[in-house]
Amino acid sequence: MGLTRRTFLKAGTVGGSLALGFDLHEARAEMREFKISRTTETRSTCPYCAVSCGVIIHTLGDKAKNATASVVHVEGDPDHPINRGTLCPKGATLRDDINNPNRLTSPKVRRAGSDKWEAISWDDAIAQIAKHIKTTRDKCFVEKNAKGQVVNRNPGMAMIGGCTDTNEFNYLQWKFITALGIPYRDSQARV
Amino acid sequence: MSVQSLEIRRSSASVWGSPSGMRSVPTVAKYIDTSTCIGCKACEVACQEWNDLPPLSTQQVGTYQTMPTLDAGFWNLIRFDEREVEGGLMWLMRKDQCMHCAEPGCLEACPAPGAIVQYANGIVDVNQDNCIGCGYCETGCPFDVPKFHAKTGKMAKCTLCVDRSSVGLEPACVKACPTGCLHFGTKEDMVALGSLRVDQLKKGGFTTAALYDPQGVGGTSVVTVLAHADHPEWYGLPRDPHVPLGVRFWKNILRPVGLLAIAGAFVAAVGHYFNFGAKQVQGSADSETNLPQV
Amino acid sequence: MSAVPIRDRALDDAVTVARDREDVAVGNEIVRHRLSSRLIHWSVALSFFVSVLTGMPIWTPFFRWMADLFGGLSVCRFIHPWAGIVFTVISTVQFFHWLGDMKLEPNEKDWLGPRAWKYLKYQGDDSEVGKYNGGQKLFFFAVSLGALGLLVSGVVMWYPLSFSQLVRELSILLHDVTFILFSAAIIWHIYLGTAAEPGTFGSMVRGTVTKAWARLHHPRWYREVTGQK
Amino acid sequence: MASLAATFGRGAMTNGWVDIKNADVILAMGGNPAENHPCGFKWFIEAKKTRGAKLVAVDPRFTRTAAVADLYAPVRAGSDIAFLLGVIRYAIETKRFHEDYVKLYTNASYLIGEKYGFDDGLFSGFDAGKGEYDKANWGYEADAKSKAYGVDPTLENPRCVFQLLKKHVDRYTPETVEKICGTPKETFLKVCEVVTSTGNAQRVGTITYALGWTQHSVGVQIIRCAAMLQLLLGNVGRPGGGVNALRGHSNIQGATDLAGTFEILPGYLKTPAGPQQTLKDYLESATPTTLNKQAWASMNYWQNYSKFMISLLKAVYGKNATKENDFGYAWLPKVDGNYSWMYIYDDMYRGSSMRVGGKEAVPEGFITFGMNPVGIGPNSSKIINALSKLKWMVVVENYEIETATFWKAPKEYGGPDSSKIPTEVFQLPASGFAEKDGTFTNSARWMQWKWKAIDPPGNSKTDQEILARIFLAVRDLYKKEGGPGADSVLNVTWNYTNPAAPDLGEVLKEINGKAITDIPDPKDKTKMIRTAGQQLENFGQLQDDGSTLCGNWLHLGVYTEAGNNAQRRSTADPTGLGMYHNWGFSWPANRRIMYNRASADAEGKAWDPTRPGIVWNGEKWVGDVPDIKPDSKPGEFGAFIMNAEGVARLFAATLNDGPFPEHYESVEAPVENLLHPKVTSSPVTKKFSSDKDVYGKKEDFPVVCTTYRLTEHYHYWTKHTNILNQLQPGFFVEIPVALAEQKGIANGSKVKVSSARGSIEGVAMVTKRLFPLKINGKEFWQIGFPLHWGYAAGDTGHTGPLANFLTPSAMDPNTWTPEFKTFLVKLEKA
Repeated sequence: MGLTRRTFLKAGTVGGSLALGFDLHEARAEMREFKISRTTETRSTCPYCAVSCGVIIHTLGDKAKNATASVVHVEGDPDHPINRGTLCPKGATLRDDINNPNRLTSPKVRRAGSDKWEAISWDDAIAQIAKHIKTTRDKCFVEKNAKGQVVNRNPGMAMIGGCTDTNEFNYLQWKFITALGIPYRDSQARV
Repeated sequence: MSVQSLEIRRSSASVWGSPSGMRSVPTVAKYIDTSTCIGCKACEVACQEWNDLPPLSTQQVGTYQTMPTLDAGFWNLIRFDEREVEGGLMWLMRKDQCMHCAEPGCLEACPAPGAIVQYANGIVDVNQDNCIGCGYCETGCPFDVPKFHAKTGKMAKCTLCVDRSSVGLEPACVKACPTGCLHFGTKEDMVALGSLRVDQLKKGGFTTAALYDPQGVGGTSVVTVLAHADHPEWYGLPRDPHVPLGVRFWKNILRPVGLLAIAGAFVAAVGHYFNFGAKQVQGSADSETNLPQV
Repeated sequence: MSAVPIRDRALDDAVTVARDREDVAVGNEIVRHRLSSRLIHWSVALSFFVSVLTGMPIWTPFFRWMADLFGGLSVCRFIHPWAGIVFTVISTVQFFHWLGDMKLEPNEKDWLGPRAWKYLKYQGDDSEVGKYNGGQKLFFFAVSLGALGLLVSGVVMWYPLSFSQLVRELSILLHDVTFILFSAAIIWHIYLGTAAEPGTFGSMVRGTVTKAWARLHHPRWYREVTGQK
Repeated sequence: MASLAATFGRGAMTNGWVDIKNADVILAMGGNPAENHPCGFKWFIEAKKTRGAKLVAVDPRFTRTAAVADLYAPVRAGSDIAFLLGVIRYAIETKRFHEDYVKLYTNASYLIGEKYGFDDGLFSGFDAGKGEYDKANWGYEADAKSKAYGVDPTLENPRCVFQLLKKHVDRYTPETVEKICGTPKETFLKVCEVVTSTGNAQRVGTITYALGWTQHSVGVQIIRCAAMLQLLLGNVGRPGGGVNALRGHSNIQGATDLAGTFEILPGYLKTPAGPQQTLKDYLESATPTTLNKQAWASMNYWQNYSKFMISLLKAVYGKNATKENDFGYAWLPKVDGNYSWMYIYDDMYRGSSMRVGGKEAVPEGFITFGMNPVGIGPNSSKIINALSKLKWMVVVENYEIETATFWKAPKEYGGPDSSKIPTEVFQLPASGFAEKDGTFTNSARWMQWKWKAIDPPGNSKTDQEILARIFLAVRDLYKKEGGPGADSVLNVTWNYTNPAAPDLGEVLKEINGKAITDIPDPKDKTKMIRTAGQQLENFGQLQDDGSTLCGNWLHLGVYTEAGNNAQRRSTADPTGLGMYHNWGFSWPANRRIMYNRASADAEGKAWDPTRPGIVWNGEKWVGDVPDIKPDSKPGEFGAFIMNAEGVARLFAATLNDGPFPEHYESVEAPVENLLHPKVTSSPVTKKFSSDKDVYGKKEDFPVVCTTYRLTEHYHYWTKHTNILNQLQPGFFVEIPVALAEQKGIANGSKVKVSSARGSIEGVAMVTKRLFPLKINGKEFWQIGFPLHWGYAAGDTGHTGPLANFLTPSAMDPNTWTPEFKTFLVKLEKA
């Protein structure tokens, strides 16, 4: 282990005072270093309310091949015209949202009548969901309504979401909904 | 912080004082405008996030205030107060934290050399390496700020983000504050800003508005705009804070007098010996017959 | 009390006797402090000095060097209150141990004043001084009271947040004043017990004093122990 | 946002967050911006500090906003219309309105047909059987000669909108307002005075609101009041003015712009319905006819509808969309009736749905991306029971939420035993905001790109990958097996470089749109305004012949040949008004203040030269991106280009509950309607009739209750985050001091709150910030509680009752938004 400035100062204190009896100018060990001086900064947008504050996410490492990034700090983007670096308590704690131990990390399924989750692989989950969609759509599809008008809708399914996801996701979601003909759809905009 | 980068103006329990004066740096200060604080607590958690202080466990007991007082792991607390005055309702909120006094009672009371330092820019900081956790600073502080951390056995409080300000950044709480009721800059600028706001408030009907910068502790590096400065206690602030008399007497009078007294006792004993010598038993102790007559 | 006959036995009979008895003459010596008394005294002394040496560097950086005897100021901060507790506990034992011998007699009251000065100038009339003179008795009560003061104020300083600001400030002052007086007194206690009055120190080491010493310093006690006039 | 669209033409926040600093008066009502939008609220404070602006807070509770306001007025929850119509009456009575503006830019002078009327709480044309109005009764009076609409520029004709409005609001005297709202008359008059101080050219005021207005059975009409008031005061279109809807989710605006709700397609095009069998039918019914006032023409921007729609069809169906097949119009699903939020769960729960006279299937499968209906409610118990009838459900989330675990909801919520629930639930872990790039659109319509900071944790995936993989798997099944409506599935384009995880930059390019073939310049056919493959730059380049594709016409300009404009980060603000044109991209057309033509007078000069929106320099409009044809002379077009009239509507015949707002009580009302006891609640509000839809009477549930968010928490997510739990550890009920004393409730003790739907328990927060209000002489109590808790809180232990267990299935007749903000409860010691 190398002798850092900090430990050097400490060692100096003890040595000095033992040697001299007492020491007049106690060594001042360096306090916390500025902890984000070499982190990687990524500009992002707070995911909570619609003020859309700019945030800067500080991740460990400089993106070198051998460094694994993790979020060590989140701070407001001082350039952002709206928040000018400020954040509310939710925005100020985004690090704890990103690094939250309660985040879901693997797909799970709860089977009919069961009282617990079971693990499932992504491939199986996707395949089973696709099968469900196909079965439901095939069964419920309304090509023509009671008046004989072509409506091409699939009332067997409902789909909601998107208000905390990107515009691009929302657009893809709308295409998905259009492809499957889902009429029952809504978003947080309503509620 | 080494003297090279941030001179130390005062240091606790320092025999000869600390070397400073080579550089001229402005005193920095934090400005708190209670009249535009919405009590959102962003400052509370921005502080915790920057300083890597883990969340504490709290319970809802019928108030928006996170906890009753500051904590060694919670250096920044919004105090809430609902108050009805002359039929009008006020919901007062004030950011409670270390005031960074120009004459810090904590530093005065601190017995550990270099455990509490005042940097040339006015920031008062607990140097964790030197702190011995005696808690004298709790008695020295007129604002009830420093707290004992059970895990480290040391005292902890707001550092005015000295690690940020020493590289030219505002403290984490100030940066976060959504409404801008917090500001950071030189003390001079913050006092000017405060006066401006106080004038605005006075014009707006708050005739008793004033800037809280108590001179009893030499002024503070945290200046607070109070719309009702005639009642600082509504905000949880002492009316006329000063370094406790007991602490002053103790450090400035009792301690030197005591030192002299002890030294005096020693000198007196030596003097006595030179003057009177020992009270010797005369003759041979073995012989009863030789016992001196008394 | 009567003299124990000199037996033709081990070298240091007095020390053996002094293990469990005092106020007895053994040969040319008188046992002044039996082993338990000495152990108590030295325990008090030891805990006191630990307290002092750990407390002084906290009191003022002038004595900061003392902290290094224990491994630093933080260690002092840890040891000091515990040493103080030990000191108080043994002081309490000591108090009751010696309380019987320490009854102040009416004529000893002037030890608070001119009598003490006369004593220090070796001009006092000591003929009626028993095992302990008035000064010693007053010292005894003073240190006992001091120990109590240090304890009470020390506890407050140990747990400052459990007490009001006023109590905290008063405690700091009380602790300081007590400690200063205590220290000054101890310096004289040591001085009188060693350099100023040769032969005294032995009473706390061997447990014995010479008869001559006893007759000089504590004539009445000497008479009581030896049965002599 | 239906009310803003009905009034101004577009349903979004008119100005911007920073622009609020330009206001002289800010009315914060129907929202608590200090609590819910603290970082936006800084511009309120900035206005106070730098301009001496007056902040007026009107709220049932003394809120965090009220704490720093210059003036606070209490109002009974659900009585906002009476309050605001009272302010409008005051403005008209005292002539404290901006008359020039009103004449120029509103339909105040338009004459209304004889069929319009209002009597005893009902507008004309009410069909009691259907519970609906026939809006045809509310039309303008056509001028036979000019074929335009009749106007009276003097505003004196008794049938003109202004006179009708004056008559309509005449009942809302300060005394009546006090009786209905509980606002003391003096306080109310102070509010009136401050708010109407901006009814002139020199001063500007803004109104901010949020869900405190939206979530009522009369929500749209409350907002209409604000929009009308701002028109009267001449505050719309001007810097520092507008009606600013403060939205609550990071991309709720974007989700709406991109057709998050059933009734719209991207860019607020209408979802086709059964009767519109061909593209021609559809375009005819959707494209409004231009209504010309004598003085000037309306741009009627919606006349370009066919370009927007056909470009959208080209984006969805690509090469498969041809002129011959109506650009694939037939593949689009058509709706019949209502499929919105509460109908989803009602149909699901009841298991039946009638559509144009025929029985149709109801949802047996359900997908939710980042939404939590059990928490969101209303009437959580009904939603839990509805989900219990599903065959399958997919929940894509960051955290385990109440909806994903509805099958193990605590028994008190009345769901079936898990063994009796057949639903197969898939819980898929999604990425958080920091783990993907892409744009969010904020409340002020700013589209801002964000960059990815880290990979999603563990085995979680980005939402776009999850969606794409499901889509591709389903498409493969249709390719292999075929099936009904297979064409709809197979013809949708998905030609991204990586179809299983589309690059969001590519998607944004598609949303912006491009030229499919060369597009000649109509003025000079030898020149091309775009060559094949080039990104489009503005609306004007859109074509209706299939030569352009565009995923959302409204977003046009966000990703041009110049690059991704949502990534722009210039802090330049040459106007000093906080517009920041080179920061991100603001729809429409990077315009920062909508309807900014109204910021200038008839000649094109700024009403207030210190705060110009746009001004006419003799050749073109300069300043903000003009909300008018850039080179159209003053007087050529009306200021509200999205309205067929070219002006904003004080009288709006498009809404389902009346052309003017009228005070109606909430569905669960504590009192009879003072103005017309026979019509207490809105006659056209919709209630539901399942056994789970029960409504409380004022005799059993005498206390008015409201729900809200706290600044320390976000919806139902952050109870998973301990650092925020530390700031607000659990559920509580805010109770006025006097009510607590009456009930013997101590601060911090447990209380029970019950509505007709159920009851929940929580810690009492006894506070001076709530107080009794005198309604028509009688004292009424209001209480409230925050909504952030539920039974899913990970390992934090910070669970709590579902606030929406108590809220009713009642809703606004225009937006079908539930009435979360006013319902009846009773309060007891627990």
